[in-house]
Amino acid sequence: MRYGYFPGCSLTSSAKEYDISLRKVTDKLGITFEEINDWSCCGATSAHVTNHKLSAALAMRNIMLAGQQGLDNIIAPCAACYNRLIISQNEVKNHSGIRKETEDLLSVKFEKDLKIINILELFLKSGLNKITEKRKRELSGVKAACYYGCLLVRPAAITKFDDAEQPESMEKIVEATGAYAVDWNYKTECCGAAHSISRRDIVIDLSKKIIDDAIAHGANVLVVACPMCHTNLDMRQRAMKRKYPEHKNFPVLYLTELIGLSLGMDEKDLGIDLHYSNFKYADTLMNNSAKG
Amino acid sequence: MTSDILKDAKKLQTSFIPSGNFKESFKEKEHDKNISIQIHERSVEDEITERTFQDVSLCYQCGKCSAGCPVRYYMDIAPNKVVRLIQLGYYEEALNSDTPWLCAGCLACSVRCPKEFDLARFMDAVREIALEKGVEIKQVNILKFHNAFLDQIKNHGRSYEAGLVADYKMKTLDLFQDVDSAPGMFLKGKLILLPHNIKNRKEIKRIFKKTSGKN
Amino acid sequence: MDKQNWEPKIVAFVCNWCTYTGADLAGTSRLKYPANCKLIRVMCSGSIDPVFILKAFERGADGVLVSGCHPNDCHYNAGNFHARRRWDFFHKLLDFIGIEKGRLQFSWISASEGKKFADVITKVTEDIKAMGQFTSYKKMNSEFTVDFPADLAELEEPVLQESFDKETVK
Amino acid sequence: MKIGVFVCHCGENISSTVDCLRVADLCKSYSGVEYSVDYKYMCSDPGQKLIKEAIHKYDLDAIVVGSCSPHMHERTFRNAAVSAGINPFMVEIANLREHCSWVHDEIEASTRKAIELMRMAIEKVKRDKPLTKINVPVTKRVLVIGGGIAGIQAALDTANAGYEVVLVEKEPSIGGHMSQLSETFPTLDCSQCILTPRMVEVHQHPRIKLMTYSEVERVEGFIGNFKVTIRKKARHINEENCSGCGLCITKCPIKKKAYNSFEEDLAFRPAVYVPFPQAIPNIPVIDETVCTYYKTGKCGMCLKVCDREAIDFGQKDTIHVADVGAIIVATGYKLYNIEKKSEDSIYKGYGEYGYGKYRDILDGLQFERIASASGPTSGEIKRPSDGRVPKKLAFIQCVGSRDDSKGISYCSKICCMYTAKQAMLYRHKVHDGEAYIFYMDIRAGGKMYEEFVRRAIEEDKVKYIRGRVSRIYEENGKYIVKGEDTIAGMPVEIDADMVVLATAMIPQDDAGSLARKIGIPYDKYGFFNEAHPKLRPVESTTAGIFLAGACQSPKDIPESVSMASAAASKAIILFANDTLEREPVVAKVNEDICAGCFYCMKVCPFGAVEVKDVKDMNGIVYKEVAYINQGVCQGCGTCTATCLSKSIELAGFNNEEIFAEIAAL
Ligand SMILES: Cc1cc2nc3c(=O)[nH]c(=O)nc-3n(C[C@H](O)[C@H](O)[C@H](O)COP(=O)(O)OP(=O)(O)OC[C@H]3O[C@@H](n4cnc5c(N)ncnc54)[C@H](O)[C@@H]3O)c2cc1C
Ligand SMILES: Cc1cc2nc3c(=O)[nH]c(=O)nc-3n(C[C@H](O)[C@H](O)[C@H](O)COP(=O)(O)OP(=O)(O)OC[C@H]3O[C@@H](n4cnc5c(N)ncnc54)[C@H](O)[C@@H]3O)c2cc1C
Ligand code: SF4
Ligand code: SF4
Ligand code: SF4
Ligand code: SF4
Ligand code: SF4
Ligand code: SF4
Ligand code: SF4
Ligand code: SF4
Repeated sequence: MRYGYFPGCSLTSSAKEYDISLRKVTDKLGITFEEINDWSCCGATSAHVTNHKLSAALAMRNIMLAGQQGLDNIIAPCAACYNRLIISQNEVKNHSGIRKETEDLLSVKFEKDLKIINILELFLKSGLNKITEKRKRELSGVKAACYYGCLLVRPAAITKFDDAEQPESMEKIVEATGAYAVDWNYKTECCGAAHSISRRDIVIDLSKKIIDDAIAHGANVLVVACPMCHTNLDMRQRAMKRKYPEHKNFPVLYLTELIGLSLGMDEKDLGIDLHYSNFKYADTLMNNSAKG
Repeated sequence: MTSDILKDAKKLQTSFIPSGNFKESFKEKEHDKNISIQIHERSVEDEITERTFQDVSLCYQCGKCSAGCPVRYYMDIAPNKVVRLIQLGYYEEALNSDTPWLCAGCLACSVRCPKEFDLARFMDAVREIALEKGVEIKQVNILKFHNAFLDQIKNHGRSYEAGLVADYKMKTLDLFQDVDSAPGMFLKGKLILLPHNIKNRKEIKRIFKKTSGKN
Repeated sequence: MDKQNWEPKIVAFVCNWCTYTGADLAGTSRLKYPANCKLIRVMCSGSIDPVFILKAFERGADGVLVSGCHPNDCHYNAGNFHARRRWDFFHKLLDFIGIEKGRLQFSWISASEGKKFADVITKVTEDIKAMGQFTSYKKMNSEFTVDFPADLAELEEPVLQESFDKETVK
Repeated sequence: MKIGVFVCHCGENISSTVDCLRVADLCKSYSGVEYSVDYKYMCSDPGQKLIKEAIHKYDLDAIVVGSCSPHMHERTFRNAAVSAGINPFMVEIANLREHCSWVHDEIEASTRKAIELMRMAIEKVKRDKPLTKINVPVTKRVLVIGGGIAGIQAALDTANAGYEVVLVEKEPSIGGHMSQLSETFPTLDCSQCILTPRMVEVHQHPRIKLMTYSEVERVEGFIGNFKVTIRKKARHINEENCSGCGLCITKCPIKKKAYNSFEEDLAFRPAVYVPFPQAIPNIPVIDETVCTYYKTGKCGMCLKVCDREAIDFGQKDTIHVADVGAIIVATGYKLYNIEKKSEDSIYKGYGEYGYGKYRDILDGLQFERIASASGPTSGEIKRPSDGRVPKKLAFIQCVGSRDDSKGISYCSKICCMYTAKQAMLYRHKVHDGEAYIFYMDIRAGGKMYEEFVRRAIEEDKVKYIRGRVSRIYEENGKYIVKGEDTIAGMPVEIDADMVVLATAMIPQDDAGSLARKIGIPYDKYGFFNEAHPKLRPVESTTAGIFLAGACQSPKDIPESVSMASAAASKAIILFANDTLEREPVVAKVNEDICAGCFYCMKVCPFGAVEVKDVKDMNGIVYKEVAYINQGVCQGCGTCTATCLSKSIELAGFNNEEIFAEIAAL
């Protein structure tokens, strides 16, 4: 089984740290993958909200390339990419019209059936005990609110890996690192990523509610698995403060970064210093650990 | 207020009474010069069904979609009402609404709909049709953002924030909106200034060209 | 018999509870439809054996109609579903042995649908007329059918034709 | 064989478009036809006389009448034939009126068709065989399965008509769901108060044999002659000795290990218990799964305190057999559970409402218990989590109902009403409380029902909000209910103290397996199917098995009771004769050629096909063949068309007869 890697645009720029930490962590856990050659953008929200054919073609181009490269799986760490790829693939599978159209557009025939997997599936599959075994740092004081966002588990009929309303897979991973996962309400509420730039007002409100609920349920860190979520929840905190003066900065980590920390890696190595909010994550969390 | 109510009453009359057929009555409106959208033989409802593979009449207007929609508070009309307008043939009102543009595509509605109606997909189709019919989009920044984003992909194969933000700001002339993030990103080395061009940009261009044609 | 005067011969297998009664209603309502189709009454459309249809074709029918109760209305609850299922299969078989699908038609007519009965018979008759006489039945592979019991196989071709013709001449 | 042919003019109804004389003449030329005649009114007395005389005079074996539809006068002509000594099934009717003269105008074409129809009938009648009606004896005793209000009513009605009843209830007490209800719409009378007298009446009725804590294991036989096997589960209490003093219950040290299912898990019960104080019979049951004695062999506290020596730890299940002539199924319903039970269940559960993780989100029956004076809170409305009186209550209708994606597509029919009732009860009990009801439509079709709902709104100021709720979650001890008011077009959020879900009424878990055991069909949800949705709503499609109450579809009490009385009267009608006469149109297997594939068994809608052993001369079974129970077979013929080896014939419509009709064309 050869894993393909589709980083997606964000992981090459604004979410570099996600890419960095993912590579570091998987390396340590002995998971290997190959980047898809000459991959292009999945089309993201902008394509499917304005032009469905374009969206299907952009997504399928990458799946096709991976197939040609001899890969069996595609890991898409960005929840939005994951969602676009799996939905487009599903559509092509179920509607011969779209299939034909897209095949014609790309001048190929879709033959290989690649499995698109998200970051949670990757860790669940590769064995949580590996994380537990290789744990170096004590994270028992970490109270994580696992934030799935909207696109990771929906629609469950297509993603087929966790419950759409009360997902638990990220909690399982977080608990494998020795951290504690809190039960909270906004696991799957949308942060409005699609409007991150064009309607910042909306995004700030939505993200604020998410952070507040995490705090209300005793979390001391938000754990995310999507660059868009991270951008909104981390980078927008300054704007949030402007609108809601009582707001206090709150740490937001990528799941891979949390795993990396538990494996004893250095914050800088994991790229955590690239976060917008300047936290000494490891210290803060360790202090909390000390406090219990 | 009063006048609005009267307007609505009038609309009901033209829509319901003369033909008893919503699609027909919409065609009658063709002569109305105030209407900016083109009317095709095929009704908007049929087009949506064709594009989304689902019948609009499935929706029984329970409102569960709107109840759980994260951006509901910012919309001019509730998501379920957009479906209602299409069901009854008020295409103009539906296509002119902000709601489809504000929809963040989060799928909360689709996964909870008791009738298994994929409303997010429906919204995609409404937007597509509105664009194709040349409806004036009120959420202009949202559209401009999408266009800026797609331009990036069209030209480079991937998007990159610096170009995206620059392009978007050119398009919207809103130069100061993101000041609190862009410099920081730049300093942290995350806002890459040069685009990453993929090799096979020709193919991407071709895809864009071929899909840009109206249906 | 010259082609001009050719009238299609159509057999309809109908269930006792719905379609047969629907045909009765067409009668009481004095609706008119062509006289080409003769009904064979069975208790339930579920009991119609594909062999009956092959036999009908073998005996010179140009078309066959099968009609029973609407889904969920079957007097016996599920018979018509069985009929339906058998049909999907049988239609394929017909195709395979070279009988045009339109020669065999299927419909649901309830006891209160006299009008529908008349309409269906009219339509089927027209369809079959348009298809022309069905001559290829002889080619039918006998392995798909069972033999008529001996005395029936030898049953004379309908006497009525000749004698009737004779009488009209007279 | 000598056949007589009779062509009727029906006044001018037939003869105006069919040349009857010519038809009769031509028929004479067909082989086997001994006599052929036309006449103005065959069905009239002189017409029938004509037939009878011809039968005698020409010594006819069979007759064909060309007349109106067999649905009109088949019986008339059969009777005429019988009185002249011919078997009634040696009569065939050619439908010359409804199917010919009335629907065609051309004389030539109609006459031609009439001749063909006659010929088909003549060829068929040649192959007809004399058949005799089937007589089956009737056992005048009825089995009622399920002791809810429907089963109770059915049992009382049949017993009061003078027949014996065996009432089987799987729980330790009869009463069903009605015994759990607080007050009942639309009159708000106390459920227990009206139910208990009936339960007592059942208990004391000399003709009702009550078997609680029992289940039907097997049903064999057919209408009038069922043999049922019943398993009486061990109560571990000797029913004869027990006086119902309840001492064992009060002394049992196990107090909090078992949820009290009568209280919908809102309370606990001891290991030895009666479900509720008014239980009938008032005899406890020991729950082996929690009782200390069964775990450690110790305790035996109940044994010590019972001075009537009624405790019997060694008691075993017993098997009982009863012969009955009719069965009334009244097994009721259960409520949809918002917790996801399993991946492949058709009920997907409501994660967005918290999958039942919040203790103050209740279903309808739980609220009934909380509102009931005999319930865990003695009728005071309190939150299960902290016992506080909720000041804001949200009700959500149609949970699981009308939901293709998570529940079932149908409307549960009663929840609009019980929600209105519950909101009203709440407002009566908590005067400063607010009640909100999220609904999609109000279905209040019934006597005084709409008025009842309006009363909730107008007098009790219950707020109805039209729209389905999308999510419920907890925030600071309140439950945030996110909805949309689709009438106002505005989003709504209610911070409720307690939420009541009007969850769907669905069939009992074992409905499907029970149906298969007793041989009745059920729909895709598990509700038992009626024989005809309008005209035979209380009969199952299996002769002699009747349905009552919510096991057939969601129903309220008035409907369940009317259905029960109707089912009882169907059984009583059956018992009005000592034997049953049935049309002989039934299927029969030719055992010599049956291949034993049992496809017929799979398709028979009535479960009439059984397995029969064929033995050789030494009594050794050498093959299994299909055997059709003539008491059960309804004569649809589905099996005949299914049987690949053509081993089944339907009397009166056998292959030969139909081939003859085809060949005659
Ligand atoms: C919350 C709620 C409130 C309601 N309020 C009202 C109201 O106010 N007014 C009103 O008219 N109606 C009301 N109803 C409806 C009412 O409960 C039903 O109409 C009524 O109980 C149906 O009676 P039943 O006998 O058909 O079924 P049930 O009451 O369900 O009785 C069935 C019986 O059969 C037994 N049984 C099941 N399976 C077997 C088996 N295999 N073998 C032996 N026994 C078996 C069960 O143990 C049970 O005792 C309410 C329902 C609910 C859920
Ligand atoms: C428009 C419409 C459509 C409907 N469609 C459906 C449907 O699709 N499905 C369905 O299930 N139901 C339908 N119904 C309901 C259905 O008509 C009734 O449920 C049913 O007819 C009731 O039957 P009944 O015998 O109680 O009353 P009725 O049909 O009213 O019969 C009462 C009889 O009593 C006679 N009578 C009255 N007073 C006296 C007297 N003093 N002495 C002697 N005789 C008397 C009357 O002449 C009449 O013949 C429909 C009703 C309406 C109005
Ligand atoms: S949830 Fe579904 S059925 Fe309900 S209003 Fe929305 S789209 Fe329509
Ligand atoms: S997909 Fe759009 S309409 Fe649906 S809930 Fe999300 S934002 Fe609202
Ligand atoms: S078992 Fe004994 S103690 Fe218990 S109720 Fe019966 S008589 Fe009383
Ligand atoms: S033996 Fe069992 S039932 Fe009896 S008192 Fe002890 S625990 Fe209770
Ligand atoms: S009765 Fe009312 S609450 Fe119940 S399913 Fe029907 S409409 Fe919904
Ligand atoms: S009165 Fe008739 S139409 Fe109106 S709600 Fe009741 S049943 Fe429906
Ligand atoms: S289908 Fe025919 S061969 Fe098979 S078991 Fe039934 S009767 Fe026998
Ligand atoms: S005729 Fe119908 S009811 Fe009788 S055994 Fe055959 S399938 Fe069953």
